[in-house]
Amino acid sequence: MQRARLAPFFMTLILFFEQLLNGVQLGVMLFLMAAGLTLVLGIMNLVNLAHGSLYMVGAYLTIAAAQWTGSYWLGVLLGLAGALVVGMIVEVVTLRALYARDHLDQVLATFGLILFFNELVAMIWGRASLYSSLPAWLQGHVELLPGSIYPVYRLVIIAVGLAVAALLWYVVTRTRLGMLIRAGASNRTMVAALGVNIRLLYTVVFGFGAALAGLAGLMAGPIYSVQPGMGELILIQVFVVIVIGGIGSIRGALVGALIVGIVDTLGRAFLKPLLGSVISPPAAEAAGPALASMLIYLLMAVVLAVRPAGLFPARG
Amino acid sequence: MLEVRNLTKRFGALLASDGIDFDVREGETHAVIGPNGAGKTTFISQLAGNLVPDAGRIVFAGEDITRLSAPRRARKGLGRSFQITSVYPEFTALENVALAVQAQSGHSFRLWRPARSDRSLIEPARKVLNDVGLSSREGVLAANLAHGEQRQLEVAMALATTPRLLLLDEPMAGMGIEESQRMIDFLGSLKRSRITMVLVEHDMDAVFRLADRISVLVYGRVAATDVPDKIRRNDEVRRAYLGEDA
Amino acid sequence: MIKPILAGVLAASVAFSPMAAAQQQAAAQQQKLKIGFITTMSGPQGIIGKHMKDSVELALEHLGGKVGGLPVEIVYGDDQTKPDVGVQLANDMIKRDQVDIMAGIIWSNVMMAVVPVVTGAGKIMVGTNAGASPLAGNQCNELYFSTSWNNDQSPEAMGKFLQDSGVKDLYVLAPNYQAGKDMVAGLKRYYKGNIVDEVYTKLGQQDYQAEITQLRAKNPKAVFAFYPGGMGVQFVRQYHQAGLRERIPLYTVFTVDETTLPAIKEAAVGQYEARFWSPDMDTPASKKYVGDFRKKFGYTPSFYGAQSYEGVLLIDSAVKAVKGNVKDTKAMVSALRKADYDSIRGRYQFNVNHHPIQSFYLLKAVKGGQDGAEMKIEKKIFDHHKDAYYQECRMKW
Amino acid sequence: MLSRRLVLWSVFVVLLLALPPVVVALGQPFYIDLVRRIMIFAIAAVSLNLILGYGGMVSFGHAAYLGIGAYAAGILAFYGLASGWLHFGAAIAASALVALAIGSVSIRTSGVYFIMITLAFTQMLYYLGISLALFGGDDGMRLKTRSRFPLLDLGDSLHFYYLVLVLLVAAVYLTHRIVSSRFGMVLRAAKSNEARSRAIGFSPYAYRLLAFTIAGAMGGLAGALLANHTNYLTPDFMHWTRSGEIMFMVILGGMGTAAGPVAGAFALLFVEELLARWTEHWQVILGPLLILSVIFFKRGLAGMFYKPDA
Repeated sequence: MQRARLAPFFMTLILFFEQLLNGVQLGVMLFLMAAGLTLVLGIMNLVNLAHGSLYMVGAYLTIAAAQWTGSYWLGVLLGLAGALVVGMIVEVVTLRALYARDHLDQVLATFGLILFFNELVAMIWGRASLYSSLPAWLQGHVELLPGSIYPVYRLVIIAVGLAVAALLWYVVTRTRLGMLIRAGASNRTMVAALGVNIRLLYTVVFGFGAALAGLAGLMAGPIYSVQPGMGELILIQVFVVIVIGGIGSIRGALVGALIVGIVDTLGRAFLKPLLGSVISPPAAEAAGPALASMLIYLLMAVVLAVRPAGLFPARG
Repeated sequence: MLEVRNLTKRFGALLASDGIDFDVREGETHAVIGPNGAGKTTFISQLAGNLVPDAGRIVFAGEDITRLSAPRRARKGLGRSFQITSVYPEFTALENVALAVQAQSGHSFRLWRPARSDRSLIEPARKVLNDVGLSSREGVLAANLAHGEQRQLEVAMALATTPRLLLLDEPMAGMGIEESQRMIDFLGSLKRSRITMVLVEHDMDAVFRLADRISVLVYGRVAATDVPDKIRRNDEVRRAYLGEDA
Repeated sequence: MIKPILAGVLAASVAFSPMAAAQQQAAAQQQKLKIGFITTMSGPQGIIGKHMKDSVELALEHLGGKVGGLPVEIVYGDDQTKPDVGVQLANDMIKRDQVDIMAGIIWSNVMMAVVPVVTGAGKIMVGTNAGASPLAGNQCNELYFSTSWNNDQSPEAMGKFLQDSGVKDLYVLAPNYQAGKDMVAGLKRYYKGNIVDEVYTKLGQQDYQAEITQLRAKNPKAVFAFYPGGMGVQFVRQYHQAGLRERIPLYTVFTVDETTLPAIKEAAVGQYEARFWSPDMDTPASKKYVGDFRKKFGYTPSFYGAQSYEGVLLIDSAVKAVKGNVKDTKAMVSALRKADYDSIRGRYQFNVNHHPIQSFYLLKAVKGGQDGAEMKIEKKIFDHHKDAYYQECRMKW
Repeated sequence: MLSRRLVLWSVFVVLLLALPPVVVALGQPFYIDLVRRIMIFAIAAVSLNLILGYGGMVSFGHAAYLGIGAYAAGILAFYGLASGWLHFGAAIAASALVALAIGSVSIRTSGVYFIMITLAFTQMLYYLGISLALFGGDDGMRLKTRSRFPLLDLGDSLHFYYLVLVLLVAAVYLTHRIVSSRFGMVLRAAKSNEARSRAIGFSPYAYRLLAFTIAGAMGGLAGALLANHTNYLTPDFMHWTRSGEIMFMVILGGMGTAAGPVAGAFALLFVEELLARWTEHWQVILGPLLILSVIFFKRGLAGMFYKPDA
């Protein structure tokens, strides 16, 4: 008796738990992108729309390298290194000239980079989605809780994401580079006064951010579609994340990413039934999906209306 | 004219303003001096409305303005110049001053008539420029004025708002000797025309020449307020400030 | 102070005009046929445009470089998936390039915007993919032909199949936009069983894990989905990774095809699709097309390509019938209506609304082919199927 | 100086006036449509320039007003109302209202936050457009009837061309009047030195909000024109890349100059047109071109001819 009555409740609970996990997984992906972007924005004061292109480059290079070497792991390694190198080249060749400019020029120039990279990738690999393979053991799924089956690969993404977050925390709070990064985010002239080679610091930070974007890209490859323009699909969400979190703050990026990931996922999963219990089901049918797709933007507008500099402003 | 009571502002552990009491009388020139880090800039920012105090009251011409924004205070007659030169670099000197005149006139939602040929703005602006001795430079972009001229322009803008009280934050900062001298002469002429001024300044020569009264700020507190002669002789001030400077 | 540049640009644009005009005159003397072909070539959807363009080229090769016996020039245009760009292109092609006939177009919205421009100029439009229902119904036009289908015919076929095979609980997913809703409407026209839930996701969404989790919790007997392009690649792979492939069969339309199979590969095995054609179709014309296409381009063509190949053949048949007198629009229209060519789907007839009356099949993805999976025809669902809108079309012929 | 400017503008307008008969005589009437489309985008760019170039507000969501203007006209036409006065009036009023709402929240923020929040609002409107099933959702819809004016037939290529030309000139002139008025002085002053403005008694918020609203209204007008031009409207009008394009026209041409946005619209759309005719990989060329133009033409195209006093 008791059991039978509790069963639906447990089912709902498990479902909620699983959706939460989905939200965290999406959040972790967003975090990998947001970490680099927020550092570049916070330290170099550079609005880099082309961050999504580095994500795309990571995904493509990994596939190409894996095909070339025949090994998934070598592919991953080369893909990461490739994203790092491409990022540094981009920084040295074009972005360096833009630090002193206002955001407007940066937006324009980095949009130019997006066009360039998307088309270049299309010229090299074609416009079709590419297949990115996985080692067999990553392809399966496990039963987390009774009745709750979860793809192994997504668990791995969560693990990698959290590990990177921990590593970043260590680097930012415990190392000299991290000290410079924190100082740079809050007071640029001070760092310069310390006699640090700012140019080099910028290039390193940018390359670092590019590698993180590349990591996100190569992990996204097997679940999302690897195609020209894939970066822009995620880029806007990433901007939402860093703006909610507060520009220049790694902690803000993590919290923002998790919030956005979870809100977006739960909104997609539960908003329609929830609305259905308030307004008429046909109206919920129409409004639910529309509202779910606007949810993160709504969230951002509300956060900024209340806290115009995000949740964890890095400066003053 | 201006009455400040128990003004307190804290930045984390640092008590930048520690219960400041401060008065300015109608028509007087009241200087604020103090060693570096004494909290002069914090104090003047709170007077101008760019910082909100944690506690205390600011009463201006009988009205509590503690919670008013900077623009509201400006419209009530609190003019200011900045420590670091702050003009509109892309505008001509005349336009800079005309904007200040316009701010005071209160008719700024006119979208059609060109402001440049608006005589009700241009004529008062010319007059103020003439007063500060910048007439010959009226058509020059502010960015292209010499440093001293920019400081003069800044004072002109503050004056053009026809303030009842003028907050001058280190008007002599970064000036050469000759420029400073001219500025002191000019402020002296303002003083003679009985304009009420609060003068924050490092240049002791200027302070003692211009001020009717002087307040000494040390560690966020007013250590003393008195006429220049008495301040000169005040032991506490000497210890805390002048001794250090000498 | 910017005027000098503008003046320069204008002067330049005027300057190269007479040259173009001269070329056109020469063209008229040569009796050359000009076809304007609009598709999407840039951006992620450019893959479809590539399939279409390659197929047009193959058709020209099969026709010996001539269409209806006339030397031919194809003017390609990239609509960037934007209707307003499509309109601009159509205007350019008609007014500047002075094309005789227009063809192509992938997207319903681009087609809806372009058709009035083309027919308004008295030219014929041969659509080779977009299947907007108003153009099959009350907005049908004498000058508009389609070598494809109406959007909701494939889901109709899938709905019929699901109904006939007695599926009771169906879970439905589609992107939240017009085509998504059209697809579901088509499905429901023939599927009368229980629909557990109808989920509309954000257009262009990448991650479907949340939806897949919800879906599994409801435990339906089957899933119907419509996810074109990159969305399909993501959805099908994530469905597979979630371990649902073996538990709940996935039935889709316009989701798994030869443009997306190279990216989905084995994850597609076991997938069901409904379509009017598949590369393994057993007709002589189809075999020739698929065989030569693979030989020439090294990959397997999709239905997008097949329809475009047919578009050229259809035009060829009509130009032949009017003996090259393309300007005689009335004769051209009557000739086109006969659909007098060897179709890859076997001979068919046009319905009164200028849309083909044709069969629809159930396709299944099986192991094999260069992509690790390929589509095979399982069975015929509809024979001589007409779209649901032709009765609203008041055309008489 | 002023008169020379006037002469140049006159030459420009005369050239545009003369364009249709010339291209018709040359058998190239298609240029009428191309230039008309460019002029419509130029109106949008001029409106953005008011807040971006003169007001310093980097709005990354200006396409929202194109969309709202288009939908205002489209929805009225959908319900059988064909009056052009109504279409254009509604387009202007609706976009002004939306701009007022968006602006009232956004202008509280600044810098990157402002860029992103304007983008976010436009994304919301974009998804709203997609979910409007009645009006075609993502597919958009055909404009049922073109906006009807007495004596003016927008179906006629020439009539429409000259209407757009008149409106473009009006938009440029209106912007010119606004930025040199008392209001405009305050707006530009707030961009130049906000602290100074506050100290002499201006709260920039209200001025910025009004400018934002006016720009939105002008953008809405461009939207209604665009809907008439393509005879079709889709949520795609509000896509963020569209906002980007309008922004680039302004920056490319030269911010805060009267001619800049017009020059930028002509340059960008002409270059796009030429490159797209030449190769399908035109973006691989346009991208670096944009970067180079940013790095080397600091003041935009207008800056090449216009020497600042400095």
